[in-house]
Amino acid sequence: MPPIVEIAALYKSFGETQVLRGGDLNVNQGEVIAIIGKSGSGKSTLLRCINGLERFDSGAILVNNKQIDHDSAAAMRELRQQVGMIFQSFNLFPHLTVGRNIMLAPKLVKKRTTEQGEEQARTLLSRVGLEEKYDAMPDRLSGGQQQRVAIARALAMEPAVLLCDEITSALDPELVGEVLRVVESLAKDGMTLMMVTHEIGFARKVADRMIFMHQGKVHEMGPPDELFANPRTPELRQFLSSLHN
Amino acid sequence: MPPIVEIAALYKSFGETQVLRGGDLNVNQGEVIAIIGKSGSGKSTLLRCINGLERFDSGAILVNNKQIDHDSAAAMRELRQQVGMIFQSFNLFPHLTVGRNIMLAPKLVKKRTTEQGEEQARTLLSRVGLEEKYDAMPDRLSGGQQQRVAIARALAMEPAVLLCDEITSALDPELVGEVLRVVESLAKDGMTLMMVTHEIGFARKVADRMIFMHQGKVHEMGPPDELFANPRTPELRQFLSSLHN
Amino acid sequence: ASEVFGQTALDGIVRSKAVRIAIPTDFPPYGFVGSDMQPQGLDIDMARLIAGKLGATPELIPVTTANRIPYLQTKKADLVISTLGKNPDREKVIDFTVAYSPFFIGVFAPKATELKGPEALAGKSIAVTRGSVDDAELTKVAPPTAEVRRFEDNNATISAFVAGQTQAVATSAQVAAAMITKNPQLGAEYKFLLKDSPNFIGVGKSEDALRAKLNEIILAAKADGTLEALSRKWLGRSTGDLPE
Amino acid sequence: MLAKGVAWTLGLTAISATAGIALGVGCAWARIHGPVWMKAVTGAYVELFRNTPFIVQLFFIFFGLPAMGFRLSPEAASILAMVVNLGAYATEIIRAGIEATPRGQVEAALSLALSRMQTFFHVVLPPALRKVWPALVSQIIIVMLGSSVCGQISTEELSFAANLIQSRNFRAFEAFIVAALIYLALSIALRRLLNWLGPRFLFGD
Amino acid sequence: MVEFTLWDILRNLLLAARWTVGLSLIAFIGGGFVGFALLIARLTPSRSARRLVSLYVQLFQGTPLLIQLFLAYFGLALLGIQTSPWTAAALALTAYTSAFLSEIWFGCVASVPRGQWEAARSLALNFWEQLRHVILPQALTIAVPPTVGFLVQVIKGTALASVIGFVELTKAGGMITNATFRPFTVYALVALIYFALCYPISLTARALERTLHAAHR
Ligand SMILES: Nc1ncnc2c1ncn2[C@@H]1O[C@H](COP(=O)(O)OP(=O)(O)OP(=O)(O)O)[C@@H](O)[C@H]1O
Ligand SMILES: Nc1ncnc2c1ncn2[C@@H]1O[C@H](COP(=O)(O)OP(=O)(O)OP(=O)(O)O)[C@@H](O)[C@H]1O
Ligand SMILES: [Mg+2]
Ligand SMILES: [Mg+2]
Repeated sequence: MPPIVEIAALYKSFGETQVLRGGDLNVNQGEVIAIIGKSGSGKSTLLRCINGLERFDSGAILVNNKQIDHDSAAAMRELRQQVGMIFQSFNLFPHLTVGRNIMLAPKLVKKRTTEQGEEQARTLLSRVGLEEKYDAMPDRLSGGQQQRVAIARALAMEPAVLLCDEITSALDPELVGEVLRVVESLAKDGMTLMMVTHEIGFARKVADRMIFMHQGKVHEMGPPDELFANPRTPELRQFLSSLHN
Repeated sequence: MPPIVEIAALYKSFGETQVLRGGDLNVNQGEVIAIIGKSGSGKSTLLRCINGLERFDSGAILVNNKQIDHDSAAAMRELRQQVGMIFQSFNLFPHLTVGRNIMLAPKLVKKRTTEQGEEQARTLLSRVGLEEKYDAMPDRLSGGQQQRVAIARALAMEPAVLLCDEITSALDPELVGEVLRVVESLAKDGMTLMMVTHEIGFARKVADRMIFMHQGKVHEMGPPDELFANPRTPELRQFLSSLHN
Repeated sequence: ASEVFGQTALDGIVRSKAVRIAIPTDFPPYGFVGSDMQPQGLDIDMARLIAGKLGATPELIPVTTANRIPYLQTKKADLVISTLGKNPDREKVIDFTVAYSPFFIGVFAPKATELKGPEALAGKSIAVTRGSVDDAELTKVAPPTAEVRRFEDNNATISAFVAGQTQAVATSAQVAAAMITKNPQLGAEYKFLLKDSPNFIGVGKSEDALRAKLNEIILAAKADGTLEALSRKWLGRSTGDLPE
Repeated sequence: MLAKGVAWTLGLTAISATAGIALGVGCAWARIHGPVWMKAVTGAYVELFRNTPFIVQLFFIFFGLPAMGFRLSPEAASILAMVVNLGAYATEIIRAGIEATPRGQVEAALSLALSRMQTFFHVVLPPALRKVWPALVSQIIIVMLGSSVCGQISTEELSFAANLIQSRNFRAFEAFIVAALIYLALSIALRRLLNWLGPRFLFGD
Repeated sequence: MVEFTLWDILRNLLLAARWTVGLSLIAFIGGGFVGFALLIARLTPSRSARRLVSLYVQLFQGTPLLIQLFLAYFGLALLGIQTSPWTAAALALTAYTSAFLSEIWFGCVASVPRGQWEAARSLALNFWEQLRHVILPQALTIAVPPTVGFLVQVIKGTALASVIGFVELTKAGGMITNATFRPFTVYALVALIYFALCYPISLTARALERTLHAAHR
């Protein structure tokens, strides 16, 4: 089976600042990838390029063997059905109930009927442990609950890959666990995941492969335990040691 | 020499809540007093009463043998020239440079000339280790630097007593030290200080006398080491034990 | 800006059986509103008369002194019956019929104010309506030190004088008469004549067919005494000698 | 003639901006710190002038007030109308700025022995003005454009000039287009100027 | 000559106030539609559309409504386009209102957090779906108070329609003044009627703003 995401020689700058400088990366179906790295190393930018929120200057990204093409709205729409994204700040739609947050995109994009949508939404909510919140408004939920709804909402589009950008960073420490448990269960179920995270312990436990980004490139990569036990570059060594403080 | 601050039977309530319930306290010239106590025990309110930011319901406060009189604007101004205050949130004036923050009050209240004011401002800034920031705007400074400017600003009025209300609580841990060092040097130079603080180690080192407030009263009082070694009331004992966690 | 009219105004009137006539509402007794806000006055009667003779329904458009000519120029009105005096400037941009009613422009001021002639206006303030013949005449004779105050419409001019904002006012004798009766406390009186400037009906430039038709109607009305009757009814005096 | 009109328009605007902001500052102070009666009076003033058209205010001042024995030249009436009109808006804008000032600023100033007045003028007002300056500039420009109405009572500002020209040579379109372009240029230039002036002379101490 | 009782004055002013209300409604509705179109044009990715809109807004916010009215009335006619006072007033007021409304609304849309756009985009919604289902519903709640508040400016703006011969409240005031010579009474009444129209709207806008603020806390 070919890789589901292929990234080659990706370059991207914001004005003067070079943010991505030629990263290469292949992600296989069902793989769980954790991305770590210093602040500003380009982790978020990489994820945002993969689902087309950010244009890149040169290089290529292929998802399911299809090149990203910013000039075709239809192709972008197709891409985003393949690639779901979950944000640090949840970004639930505040004017819609939890149920309607989940149903909106399937209804508009996949032309689901209301009944199909409702049934799916309830199933997904129970999967993230929030079946009773179907009719709640987002602002009535705790951060952890909101993030779980956001996960359910992304899953409703049945993406092939799910991108998670520090999805527990905005949560109070006591709420982090409930979100991570959901992510772990997704990983177990075979979902392809790419997650930027500071929860190193969690990443080590769940990830098949860990990627250390440094100055806009994949600097080191490998099974988590190997990376931790045996960092090859001084940059990773320094990064890991800073974590222990 | 009579005490510089005398407080007798001070009562104060906000609506229904009794905040001060009859505290007594005398402070001598050159004394350094640390005030500790649980949140809500009335520490801030006590300090705010002493420089007239808060009215009290009954009792008396004498500063330099003069009773506080809220009805005379002139008397209040006189009082505040005696009693300086430094706040948790710095409260620098954002539209004025550091130098002008310091010079403003002496110029307006003490009718200093601009030259006198400038000279004094530079002297005070070098005392708090910030001589090169004379022309900087406050928002360009770190929290620790801002707080040191606030101290210099209060000193410019040459107060007899300086009140400090948790002046390091809003600072990142690595910046606390630089502010405490300035306070310590003030104490060494013989400034009369009343400080509410959570930095127990510092208080123990610098204070001549420590005051434990509980439910709006001075509950226990004495040399810091004695108070720590030998708390007489169960309330203080409990408070001290909670600190060790 | 001169226009090329695709058709003559008269054709339009005949076809639509309606005629748009610009009339004053700020100029008693020529045109003013009653307590029902309906316009009345000499010019309004004249407008009705003309419309009747043209076999068309009159559509009365209230205009101000300053904007009556733009109305004609921009074809927002077929004709202007609005205390319009003739002068060379205006003749460059519109055409005139023969005169239909008399109009005297004078300067008025309180009795206490010495005002023998135009020279006496030096250093005094005087209200006038911008763009009127009054304005043109006053501007011609007023000494440079006179403070000429030009207002948007006759309402404003009269109000300003009545309110005491100016020491004198230049306006028509009839307007002044109405003003003086209404405001005896002013003690205003006629001071001197600026111009005997009878009123004409204005039509668009080169609307010769319409102008000829109107002239015919006016001359007939003059001959059968209708104009005289109108003048007596509204102005309380004879038309005198109207130029043709 | 247009040049004279521009001069008048700018003069009216300059005077009314200065006096209007001063009035706004005074009324904003009264609405926040004044005694109850002062709050009521300034409140009524602000509401009355913000809820009636400028042209009506102008006519009332010029035509109506003389009946009360209070007589003003057209220019004085124009200025008065513009000042009180801008003053009403400025009051609300400045008040919002003052209320956004953190309490800690006032307490810091008081504890440095500044009087209430000194605290207001040296500590509260400058940052408040800075915060609301863009809103004030927009309002000043609205008032400048509104001054076009003053021509109706014979103040010889820009649109009066345009009107006079068109009633002499009957070239309405050209006169108004030229006037519109001048107003546009004025409002762009004025915004630039005020954005430059404000930080330099108003908010520093 | 004609005698006006106080009641006559008031009655005629109130009758004329109908036109003020009518003009305001036209301006508000017309301005609302055009303003909305401008808003959409300004939100689309097309740069030239955005530039055009900002030019339009600057033009109509940078010139006096008075001059806009003159131009719509006399100016357009000289170009061969006939406009009645109604159309001219409706045209000028609509242009003026739409410029301000699109500006107000753009501010409201801009205050919807970027994350909302991005979340909608990453759910594969297209531009119009993002706008229709995610952004506009949120912007709408924010937009209600300032929009209602702006209605007051529109009502006051209609006073200027008097200069193109439109007999609304202000013009009627002028005409009655001339017939009665009682400017103080007449203009005081005119002002009062405007106040009676505008003040309740101001109050409503403020109340709406407070509830919105409370809801956001
Ligand atoms: N929209 C933008 N405009 C300009 N610069 C940007 C933008 N977004 C990101 N950057 C810059 O790009 C660099 C990389 O940003 P990115 O968000 O990808 O880093 P990151 O690895 O996700 O960091 P963090 O751990 O802080 O989230 C940073 O220097 C950042 O300042
Ligand atoms: N302005 C106020 N209005 C009403 N209640 C107040 C006000 N200021 C303080 N209080 C109440 O008075 C009590 C004592 O407050 P104070 O700030 O003096 O406590 P504190 O000892 O300084 O506590 P902390 O350590 O949290 O600063 C608290 O219950 C507080 O809620
Ligand atoms: Mg990031
Ligand atoms: Mg406290």
